[in-house]
Amino acid sequence: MTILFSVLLIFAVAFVGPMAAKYLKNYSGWALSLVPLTVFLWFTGFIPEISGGSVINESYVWVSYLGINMSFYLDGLSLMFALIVTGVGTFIMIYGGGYLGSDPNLGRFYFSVLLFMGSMLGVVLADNIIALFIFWELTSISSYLLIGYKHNKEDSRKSALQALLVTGSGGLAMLAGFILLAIMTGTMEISEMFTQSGIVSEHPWYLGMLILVLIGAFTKSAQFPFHFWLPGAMAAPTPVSAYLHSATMVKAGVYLLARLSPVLSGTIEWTYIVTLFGAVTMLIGAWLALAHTDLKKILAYSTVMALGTLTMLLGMGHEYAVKAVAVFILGHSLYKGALFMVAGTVDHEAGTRDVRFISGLRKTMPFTATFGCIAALSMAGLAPLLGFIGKELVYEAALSASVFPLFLITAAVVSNIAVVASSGIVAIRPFFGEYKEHGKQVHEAPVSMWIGPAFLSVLSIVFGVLPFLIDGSIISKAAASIAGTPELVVSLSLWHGINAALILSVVTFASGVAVYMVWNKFRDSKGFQGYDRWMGEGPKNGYENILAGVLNFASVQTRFFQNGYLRYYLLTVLSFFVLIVGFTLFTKTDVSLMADFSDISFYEWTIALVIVVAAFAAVMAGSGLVAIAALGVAGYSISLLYVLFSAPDLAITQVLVETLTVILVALVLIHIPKFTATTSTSSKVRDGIIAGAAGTLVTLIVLAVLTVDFDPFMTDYFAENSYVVAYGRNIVNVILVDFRALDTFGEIVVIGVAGVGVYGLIKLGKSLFRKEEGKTV
Amino acid sequence: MKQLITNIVLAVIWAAVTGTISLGNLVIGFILGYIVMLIAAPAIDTEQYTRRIRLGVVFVFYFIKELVVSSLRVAKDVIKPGFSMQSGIVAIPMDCESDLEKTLLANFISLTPGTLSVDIPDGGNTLYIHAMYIDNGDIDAVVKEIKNGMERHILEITRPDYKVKY
Amino acid sequence: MEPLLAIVIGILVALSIYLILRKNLVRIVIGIVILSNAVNLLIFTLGRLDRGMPPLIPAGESVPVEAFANPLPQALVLTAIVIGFGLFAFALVLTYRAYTELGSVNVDDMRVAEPAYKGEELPETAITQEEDKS
Amino acid sequence: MISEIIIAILLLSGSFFVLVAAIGVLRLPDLMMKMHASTKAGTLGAGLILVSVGVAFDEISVLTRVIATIIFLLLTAPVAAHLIGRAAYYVGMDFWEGTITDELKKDREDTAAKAPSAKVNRNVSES
Amino acid sequence: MLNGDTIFLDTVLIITFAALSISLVGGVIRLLKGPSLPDRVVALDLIAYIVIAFIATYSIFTGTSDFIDAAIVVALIAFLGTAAFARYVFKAGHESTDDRI
Amino acid sequence: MKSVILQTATRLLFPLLLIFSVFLFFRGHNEPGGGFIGGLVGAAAFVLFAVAFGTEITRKLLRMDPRVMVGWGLFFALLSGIMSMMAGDSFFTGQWVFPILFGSELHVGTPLIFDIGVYLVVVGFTLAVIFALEEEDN
Amino acid sequence: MNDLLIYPLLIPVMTAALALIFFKNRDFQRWINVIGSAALVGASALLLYSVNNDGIQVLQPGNWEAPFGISLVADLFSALMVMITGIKALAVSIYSLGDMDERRESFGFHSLFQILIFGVNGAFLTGDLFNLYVWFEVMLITSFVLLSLGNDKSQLDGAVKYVVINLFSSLVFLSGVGIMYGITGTLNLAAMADALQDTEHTGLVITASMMFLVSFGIKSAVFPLFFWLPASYHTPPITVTAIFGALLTKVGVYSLVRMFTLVFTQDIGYTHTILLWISVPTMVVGVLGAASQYDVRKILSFHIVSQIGYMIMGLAFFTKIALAGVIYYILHNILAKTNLFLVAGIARKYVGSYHLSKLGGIYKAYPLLSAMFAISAISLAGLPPLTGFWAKYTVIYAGLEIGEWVVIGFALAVGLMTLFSMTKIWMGAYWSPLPDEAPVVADKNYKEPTEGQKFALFFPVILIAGLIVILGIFGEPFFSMLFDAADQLLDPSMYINAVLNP
Ligand code: NA
Ligand code: NA
Repeated sequence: MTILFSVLLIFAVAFVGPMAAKYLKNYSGWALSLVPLTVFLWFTGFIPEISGGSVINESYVWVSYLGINMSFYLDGLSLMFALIVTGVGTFIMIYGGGYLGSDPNLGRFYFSVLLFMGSMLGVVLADNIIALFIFWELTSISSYLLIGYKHNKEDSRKSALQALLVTGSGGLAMLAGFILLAIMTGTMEISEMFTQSGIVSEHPWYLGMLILVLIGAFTKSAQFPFHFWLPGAMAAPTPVSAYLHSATMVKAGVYLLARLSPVLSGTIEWTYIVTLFGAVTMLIGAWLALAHTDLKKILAYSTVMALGTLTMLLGMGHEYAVKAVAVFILGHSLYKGALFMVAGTVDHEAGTRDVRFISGLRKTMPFTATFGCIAALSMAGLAPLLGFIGKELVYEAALSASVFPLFLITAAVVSNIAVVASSGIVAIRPFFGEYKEHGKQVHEAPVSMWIGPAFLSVLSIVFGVLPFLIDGSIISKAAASIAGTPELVVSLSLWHGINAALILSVVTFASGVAVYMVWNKFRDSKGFQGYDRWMGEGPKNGYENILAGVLNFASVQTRFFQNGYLRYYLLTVLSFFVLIVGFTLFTKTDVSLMADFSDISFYEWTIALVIVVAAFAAVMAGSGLVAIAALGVAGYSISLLYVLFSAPDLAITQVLVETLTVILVALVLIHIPKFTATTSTSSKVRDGIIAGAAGTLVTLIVLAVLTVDFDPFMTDYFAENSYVVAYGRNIVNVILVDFRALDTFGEIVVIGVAGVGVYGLIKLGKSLFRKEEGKTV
Repeated sequence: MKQLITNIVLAVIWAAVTGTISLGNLVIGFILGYIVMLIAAPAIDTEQYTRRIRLGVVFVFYFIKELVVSSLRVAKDVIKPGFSMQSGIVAIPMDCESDLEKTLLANFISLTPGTLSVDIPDGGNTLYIHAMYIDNGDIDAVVKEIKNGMERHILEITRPDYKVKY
Repeated sequence: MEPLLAIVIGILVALSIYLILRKNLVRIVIGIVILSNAVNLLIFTLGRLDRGMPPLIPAGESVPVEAFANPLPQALVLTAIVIGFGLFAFALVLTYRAYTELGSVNVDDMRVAEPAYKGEELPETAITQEEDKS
Repeated sequence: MISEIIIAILLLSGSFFVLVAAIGVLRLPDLMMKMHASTKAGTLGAGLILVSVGVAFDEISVLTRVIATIIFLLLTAPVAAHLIGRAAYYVGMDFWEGTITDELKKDREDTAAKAPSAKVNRNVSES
Repeated sequence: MLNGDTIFLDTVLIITFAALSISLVGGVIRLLKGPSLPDRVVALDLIAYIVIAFIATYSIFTGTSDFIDAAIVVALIAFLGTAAFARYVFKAGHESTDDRI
Repeated sequence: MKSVILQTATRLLFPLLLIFSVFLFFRGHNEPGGGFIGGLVGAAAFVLFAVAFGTEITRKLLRMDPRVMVGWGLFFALLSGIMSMMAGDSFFTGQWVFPILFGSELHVGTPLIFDIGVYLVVVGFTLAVIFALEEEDN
Repeated sequence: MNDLLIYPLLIPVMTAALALIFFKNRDFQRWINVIGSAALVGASALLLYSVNNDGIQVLQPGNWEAPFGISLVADLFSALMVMITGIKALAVSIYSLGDMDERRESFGFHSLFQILIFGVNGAFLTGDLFNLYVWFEVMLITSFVLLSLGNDKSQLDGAVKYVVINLFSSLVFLSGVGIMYGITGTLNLAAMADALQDTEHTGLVITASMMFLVSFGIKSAVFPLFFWLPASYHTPPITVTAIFGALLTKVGVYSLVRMFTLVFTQDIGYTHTILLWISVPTMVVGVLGAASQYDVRKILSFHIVSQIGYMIMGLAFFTKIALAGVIYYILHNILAKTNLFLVAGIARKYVGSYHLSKLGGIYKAYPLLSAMFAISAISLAGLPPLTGFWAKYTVIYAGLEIGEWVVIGFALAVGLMTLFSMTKIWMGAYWSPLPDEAPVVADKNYKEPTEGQKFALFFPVILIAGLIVILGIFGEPFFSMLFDAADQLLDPSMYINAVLNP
């Protein structure tokens, strides 16, 4: 197996998913889980190698002309993520099979979720920055399908669109950033960029590129002010949320920051922007969680808080921070994955996710309750769980922050207080207390729905109690990858002695419990709802207003440009013609009116005059027939002109065509009554100005071209070959049927089609033809 | 037989317009004439061709005389200021019977200055002409002049046994 | 002569464009005919003009013995005239059909393919169609 | 030289008649009168000039083509005049004050009195 | 610039061109003045004859007979246009008799 | 618009126009004329006939749907090119034979076939348009 | 001499001529249309193969040497365009078997279709400016007829706008041809380019170039010349819209690219800046137009405009990668746009409307169709890894490389809006439940398409979707051609030598 194969395998299985759902029914989840499991196990095989300090490169030329390879880079960071993606993914498949077991669209769920899994795996493994982007966008597409899974509901469709547009816009910005980065570094391989961080940070494009990349990361990882899409995405079925919003998609942004940290970080810009956005997101997310009673909303906002924390840590970038990132990512994936699944199970069994209406479920749902509580404890950061270690590291990192240390510490503590309260709300509220009767009889969920939480929450304990299992093997290497150093010693332990971090933890827990106690009271308070409106709904309303504004502008401008009136279209086209040709003529050439009229005989003047006057008569004519009579005169005069200037064939053709024109117009106008439209004088003047300008331009251009020393060099060739080779004395005709026969062929095709077309236009209309005799308009 | 003559006439016309009177060209003209007759067969009454040729030869001098003389009169009236003539639409009862005769009459009347064929309603036997000069308001004189002049000349050619009725 | 024709061409262009901006579709089509004549003259003129020497090789010769006018623009214009005529014939019949089916030759009234926008008021004469019929 | 004189006479007389036709079309008081001028004088004028071409070139190919042109003119000009005159007449063309008779109108009124249903043309009403 | 054979013929040709030019202008004036469509058609008809005459004169003037073909075509074809107009007038009725520019 | 005068004149003019169109067509290679001009004059003959006698009889005279005529015209024009290719030359390269007819050498070549195609298309086009419009009149 | 160049012209027009000659036989017409298109694909493939291996191919019909005769020239750009045209022709001709109605067929639909292809290929292959005009007119008249054939009210209304504006465009083009001839004395593009390399009349040439810009700008529907397109493209039957929708404007773009790489390169600072200025509002106005529509065909029509903006933008950048991107963009857009129209047509067959408010439930009921839409829409929206992504990526890369920040900013924003419009269709027609007043539900006479019809409708759609996926994922050989094509465009001497010094 290769890395590419592992990714492709998952994609391939995605296409088998619907069949699995159809034929394996209730076992389909279990069966399909074997795929991520296999990949997971395969990746665990790399642990010794990676922890031994080596990295694995795998590269296939994809589009060499664009410098795009399908290349993979496996180091501590990507390995950790690959394990999370496939590991959590395994349980999601099982859980999903149980949760959506009777849904007729289960097959499409498998397809989308496996597509997503493969994409996510690709994101975390890709070395080529464009390959990474491609996987990144695939996660957007597949998550769109997943969030919109219940597509009959308008809410689902809206949420899916919202997520797609927010992450999609970020993705596009990021693409620009990536391209700039690639141009700056001269490579598209991230692993080759590591050595160029100096060049990058001193490059004049640095800030622009950084902002573009950050927009991509921030939108994906739901950083303020883009955080609103994440709670919205809870419209997705729970297995989706559990996967996307705990372990995978939202972490993609964090992953990206971590991945590129060696290249981009270390500058003032990075530190300020990333740290601050992270910290603000952390604060806002944590406290927004308390404004809601929907289990999934609470978990979503606490996820926002976690993502903010991670971003903040990546902004700090120092050793503690980096360690904290690695641990926190793992810890969060474990407990949040479990908690989402638990929330889903509760919803599935109890029929509601509103914590106000559910309590005391521990008796009927003992497994679910147990694992949910363990996960919640980890989230609350209580020892001896992995969450505790993570939180301690966060505090340590904040304490040693180089910028705004005080603010960051405060923010971290305040956020974690809210998280402690939230943990209580999601774990204690539903399972403890009195059992509330509601319509539905509550049972324990089937094994497929609690095995995932079981594994994940137990792992939270295992890794918390025995951190050495992960620190040397994965965490330290992941942290080293983020720091951009080959080696970073991380020794994780539950007990660091009584230090500042521990004291803060105690304060946090105590305050958190207090907040939990008074939650019922302040949750619905005016102030707190106002906070929710400002911080939670505000950006969402902003998004909706922008969207509505754009759409409104779209229809206003469309109505303006595409207004349905041919005359307006023509006016625009002609004005553009006059402006652009005129501007070019006057700026690019020396316009001169040098003209020699001395060789013109009186009858030539007369003919010219007649042409102009007749055309003028055609313009002034009240009816089409009079216009055509005038046009006939102009046409005959033009043919006279052709005679005067040695073109008998042209003269004949002109006469024939002119005459047939008259016949056609007469035949047609017999049926069309005279129509005189009233036009305002101002529009006549306007049209006249445009017309006059166009005419003047054409005259000036022709005069200018006439000053060019013309070399009719082709003429001799035609003369020499016309009779000798082509046996024709009429050179014009020989050009028509021989030298340029292809033109003539095109010409007869044109008139042939015109004939067929006119015939069809008239005859085919007959069946629809409903002309009332004497009808007037 | 008449078809053959027609065909030969067409061949001669061909040679005339092409301007090369050679045996080869006449043969080509004959072949082409044949094809044209094939195409045009339903359309044309080929009987009339021989007469048309004779008409062309005999009639020409009479016509040119008429044309020049009356043209000069029109010229005079057009150039001198004011108009003193009397005009109007006059009915001419025709002795012409075939469409060709009628048409020839009508056309030559039109070509002769001072008179202009307006219509032969329903292809009947009355030709209405617009006469520019009805001298002294004498309509019958106009009719007589036509019948004795143009119609007589035409019918003499088209019918050897023709006698003037007026 | 060429400069005079340059002016003639310019005037024809101006007149045709004025016509193209009218409401009556018949006049628009006539404007296109005039424009097409102007463009033909333009090509003819820009190939430079010569009087009285058509590009014909005299009988008995194999190449022209005297100077002759530039034949290429003539061939081009001939092609353009024919093409223009084909297009004109179609445009004219389209005008006719538009009239018989839509009942008007006023282009301002033709709002079937692009019906009124929300809140837009069309003139009473406008021809519209119930939405999404086809 | 003689041929030159003949050519000159033909040209001058031809252009004279063309000019007469033009002045006639300009000056004469009603449509029928204008048509008298244009059809006859036009045919005659153009014909004379065409003959001068035949004389000038003195080639059989030119001569035959000139004759062909004249024949075509003679064939088509009266037909054209007839068509336009007839149409104009039936749609109610005004006559000038020197018109003293309209026998066609009289005859048609007589026929119409016998069979009142006949109506010649359809009037397309104006918008 | 004239290339007739002699000064005599050149003069005659100039006079001819002058007469034809004036006639052409006359025709155009009638075209403009109308007042009826048939009046304009007569003007068009006249102009066709003038064009024939012009082409013929120009042939003599340039000594090139190749233009005569154009004259033949005008002679043969122009009346078709008139016929079409006549037909229109016939159908359109009295309206066409007052068709001012 | 029935008119004895027009109809009778048409009987005379129709064959004249046709032969003249053939004349213009053949002459085109050496003098003014050619497939297009010849075709238009030929079409004019039928147009005149249709104006004088109506389309029904004119269609019978033509014996072919104008659109099919367009098809054949295109076919002939293409054929001239294909013949060049079969002769091993580039498309549309003139292929000539020089038969001697009544002592004069004729030049017969693929451009002539091409021009026949042009002629047919022009006639087909004009008549398709005129017939359709004329028939709309009834 | 290279006969391969003639077949892409000969095959369609011969097919058309036969279809006309036997126009009374409907089955013959239908099948010869498909057979002709299939043969065209083969001929195009041979041509592309030959150009890719042996370089620029030139044919002088009539054997008259350049610049005296007309040159047919196939460089890689041309050959690729001819190839894609063939593929599209085959797809649409098969589709038409399931969609086109008998009335339109009996009035020449199949021959018109082939003639349109003939015209398009002619425009791609000609090396002569006047000849290009002729090809444009062939396309124009054919598109006029196809657009109006059927005489539906809205068709006629749309056709009026289409015809008038496009006729004006043609005449501007023709004037430009006259002017270029008047300056250089030749019509052969290679000879013209050669003559203009050291011209003293740069200003005049640039002025003429603006006329071509206007003319081709109208044909390719750029701002502010695009109005005819959204005014008309939604009116004819969907098969016709599909033929037009992707192909015709691209001929305009092709011509712009050809002229502004081969002939008008005297003052790139001026001409290509103007192109750039045009491209941005084209992208923006087009995509906003799409955002404001609810008829699928109108949405797609406005998107044509928007996508043209990207192509013009790439041309304006005028670097190798940009031109490669432009070509990719054109090819991609032809595939994706064609398929979207075809899919919309199938959806209408099933659900009965093009309007989002009357559509719905397709995702649930017709998964295959949904997948086909999704592939095409994702591609059009420029999401990876399908063709649209590479097209957009390449052009954007080119822009960033030369530091056109603002323009690229707009391009990216427009990309987002494109995505939005595609989701709008997806949500309105596929995800949303079928509304009660859906036409087919209401129509008691509704008949499911027969199996044969279904095959004719789906086969081309699957074929094109397959191409979109394959070209997207296995792009390497394709890009090799694109970059060679861009090389040929950037170095006109290759073209000039191939034509003038064979
Ligand atoms: Na298009
Ligand atoms: Na809908």
